[in-house]
Amino acid sequence: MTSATPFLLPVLLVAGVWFVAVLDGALADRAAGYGSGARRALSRTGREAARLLVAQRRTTLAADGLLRWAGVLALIVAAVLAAGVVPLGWEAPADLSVGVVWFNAMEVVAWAAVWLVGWGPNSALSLTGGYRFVAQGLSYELPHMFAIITAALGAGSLRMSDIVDAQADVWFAVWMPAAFAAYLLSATAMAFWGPFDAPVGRDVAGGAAGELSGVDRLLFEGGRRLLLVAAAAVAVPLFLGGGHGPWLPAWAWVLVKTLAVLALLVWVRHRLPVLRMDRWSEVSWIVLLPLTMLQALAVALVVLARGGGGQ
Amino acid sequence: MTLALFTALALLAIASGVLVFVVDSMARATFALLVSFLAVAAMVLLTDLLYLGAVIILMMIIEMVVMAVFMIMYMMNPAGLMPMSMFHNTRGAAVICGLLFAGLSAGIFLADWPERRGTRPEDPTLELGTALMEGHMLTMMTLGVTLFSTIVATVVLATGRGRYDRLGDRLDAGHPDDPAGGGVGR
Amino acid sequence: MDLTRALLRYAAHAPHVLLVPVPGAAGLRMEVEHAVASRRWREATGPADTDVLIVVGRPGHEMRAVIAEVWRRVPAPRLRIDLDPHARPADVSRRLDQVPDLLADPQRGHREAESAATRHEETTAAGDGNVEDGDHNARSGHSEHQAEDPGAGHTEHAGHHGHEQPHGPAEHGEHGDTGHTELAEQAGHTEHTGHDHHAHHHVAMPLPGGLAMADVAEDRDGLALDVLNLPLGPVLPDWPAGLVLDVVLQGDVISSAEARVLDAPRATREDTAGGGVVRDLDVVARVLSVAGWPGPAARARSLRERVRAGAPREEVAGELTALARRVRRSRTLRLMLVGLGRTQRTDVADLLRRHLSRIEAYAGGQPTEASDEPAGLAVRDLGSRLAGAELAAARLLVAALDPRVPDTAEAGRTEGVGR
Amino acid sequence: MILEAFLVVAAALFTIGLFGALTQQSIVMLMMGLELMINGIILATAAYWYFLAPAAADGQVIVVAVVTAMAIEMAMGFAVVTAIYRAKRIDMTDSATELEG
Repeated sequence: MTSATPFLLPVLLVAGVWFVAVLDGALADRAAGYGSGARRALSRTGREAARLLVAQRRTTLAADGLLRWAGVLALIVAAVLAAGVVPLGWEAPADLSVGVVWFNAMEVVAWAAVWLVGWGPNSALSLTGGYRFVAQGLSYELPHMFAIITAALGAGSLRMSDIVDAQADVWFAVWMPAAFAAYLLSATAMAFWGPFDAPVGRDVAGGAAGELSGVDRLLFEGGRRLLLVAAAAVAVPLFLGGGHGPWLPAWAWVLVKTLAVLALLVWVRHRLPVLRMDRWSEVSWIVLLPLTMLQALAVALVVLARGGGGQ
Repeated sequence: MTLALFTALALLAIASGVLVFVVDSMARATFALLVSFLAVAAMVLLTDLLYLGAVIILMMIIEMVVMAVFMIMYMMNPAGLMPMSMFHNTRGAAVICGLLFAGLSAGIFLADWPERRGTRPEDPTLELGTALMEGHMLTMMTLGVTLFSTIVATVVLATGRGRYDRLGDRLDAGHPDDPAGGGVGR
Repeated sequence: MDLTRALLRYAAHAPHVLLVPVPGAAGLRMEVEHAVASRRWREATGPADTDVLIVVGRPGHEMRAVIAEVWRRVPAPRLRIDLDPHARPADVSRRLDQVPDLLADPQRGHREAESAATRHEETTAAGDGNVEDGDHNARSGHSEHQAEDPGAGHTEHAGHHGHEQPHGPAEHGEHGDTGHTELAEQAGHTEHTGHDHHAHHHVAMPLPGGLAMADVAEDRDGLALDVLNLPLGPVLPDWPAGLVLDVVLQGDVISSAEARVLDAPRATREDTAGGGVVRDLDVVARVLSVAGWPGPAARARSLRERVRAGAPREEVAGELTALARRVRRSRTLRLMLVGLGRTQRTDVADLLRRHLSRIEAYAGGQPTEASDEPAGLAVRDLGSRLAGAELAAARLLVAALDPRVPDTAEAGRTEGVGR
Repeated sequence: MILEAFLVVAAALFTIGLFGALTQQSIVMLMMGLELMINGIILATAAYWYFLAPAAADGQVIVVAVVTAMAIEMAMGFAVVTAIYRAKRIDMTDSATELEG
């Protein structure tokens, strides 16, 4: 497994994207009141992908094609690099000593990517999508950072595998629930998924993605789901004990937990209307941020009481 | 391998640095600057400073995206539909910069650099953290206070409305008068 | 090329559909929405996302031009369907059933791809007379502009406004998805005056062609920033038929807006078969959809269709009540809607609540009086309500206020009361 | 990789940034020049740490300080631009001449 992991990663990521797309389609049909046949949902995803593959790539007038392409590519590259630090089982494709910070840095690439994609087509509505994502990112970056740093604090290390090791007995989600909840919320916001998808909302005609067609759109939509998969996969080593668990081998636990988190995120998307940032940035600053800070403080005190953390 | 990587990154950093002032689109200028930063961050990663490299990537992306928003607010011609030539005093600056670069390079190659002292620590990140929390505690605290005062100062400078605008002359309005309502019902 | 053919055929069964409703064809629009949704096709977010463009109703002169412009931006493989206002459900169904075969036809696709490419050139050149060549492929670098202008400083800066003016419409109309033709009549309105405020520093600068330049306006924080004049509509998801909002935007905040209806004189009375509750359900579905809650929105639509199709009240009452209760109980939705577009009497949350009450009253068998019907706003009053709103808030307001498009027409004015 | 190579790259970045800062009229572009200069400083500091004194953490602390300085410069710069702009509607250095003697 050791040497295979770097090659396995893209396969797993694409499988995760597929899972998200199928589940999303099925839930959308169900929420609309049409029965959700599993077969229909499976084939629908394929059809959607095929549809974008054969479609023509159109551009708009005076668009900045270079920047738009850079944005689309950056989104995908960032998602893959972000997922690279997740331990599949016990070993990550790249187990950096600063894995947690690296993951966050790669998530932030999405800001630039979405902004570029929104800017590129020279269209007011898609630029609005770009603005919305920047506002969203600025609102949710700090709670996000505090949430993931809390996990690192509990383990006394920024390395993902150390954080997993620290959860052999009890998952971090159990004794830092506020950080876990804040992580899920803010990670969803950073992947502009679920109730946080105003940057690509219907009310601005698709927002940042509004002028993309053909392969461009396929890559963008795929990259967006990749980012969600990466965020869900990182929740597992950070809060859900990584590969720890009875009966199953470690890698199986990682997969099961990741899929569970993904399923939760996709389900929530269909339960809630879009959370717009003109309303919700205040919730992030006034509720979420102090909450995560208190959580970090509590965890720090526990670590101190235990005698100085992971050293 | 490392050398090739370094050379590539160095060229990328310099080339995109030049592009910042050459391209005619503000968006491209901003993102050329970002590319330059990312190349430098990658070079910092090459010197084993993983934490600092990652932090530079994180910070610079955020900074440049914010800059892009300001750019749209304040710049003419962000899209490059019109040529952007906003230089002044070009010749003098070129002379100064040429001389400076020559001087710096001469200094770099003529200086008698000392030998490397000590060995690299196992984990530079840990070393940095320890230093900031022990020996350099004062530095860290100063930075913290400076950042806080910056936050206050920037808000004061940038906003055009104070509490009297929001809450009335006697600060007794029950509901602040804001152009956009907030989310927590205040 | 068998692979392409197979992919085409495979993909053709899940097309994204862009509906372009023409004013006065509300009944047909509902019919088509239902036909599309029951096939589980998705509605497109915009032209770039579209496979099938359906024109619902017979467009007048202004709408026709808009539709041509939208069609130009639809990528191949694509299909356009024009539905006659008198089309019956069976006709709609038949036309939609043909869609997969037509879309999957590789010969057709090839022709479309070619015509899409050439048409692009033509309309750009013809659409606004004096666009220079090369401008529409200026996206890689805009170097032509530089080449054209020797010299430096601010003079050509001015000169370029001259250039920019002619392509303003093509460029920015593009964005708003819209009405390019009315641009011809109102050219002064649509150019992107975005970047021009620097003219303030160079007041003496002669303006080429005496064009209106340099709109700077104070935003709601009192900061004088550039504005962008942009027509919103009429082809946007969940948008009233034929409505165009000429907005002045700063970032995504609307500083002022003016509403108009394309082909207003031709617009006839909307047929609202099934009485008031159909309209209520339609408005609720639209608000929910704009608020980004597609599930309940689709439920509202399918219930609307059942009521329209003549389902007895008892049959749908349970589901209507359940839907209304679910929407009412969502605290998130209330948090998102409350206080939007607030006047003394009402805001978006309140408007939605009124429609829900009427739906519940219908489900409960109580009579609904015409008088407590939430008064749809006349189009001419819409603009003033939107000033200062953020784009998303404006979209919600437009959906909730349900501007009465036909009422502005002389023909429709008297009929407003009767409904 | 040698120290001199790093330093030359850093010097080049610094000079390009200086050129930009000296020549640009727009305050936003001027700030980009400043950022580029600080960029060079970061690189040079990291190189000093790596090649000369890796045992001490001082080099790293300097990088942290420089990065913070950059953030402050950026934030203050935009705040000042906003304040000037609010008062006078200018964002070009040539027009902001209060500080001239």
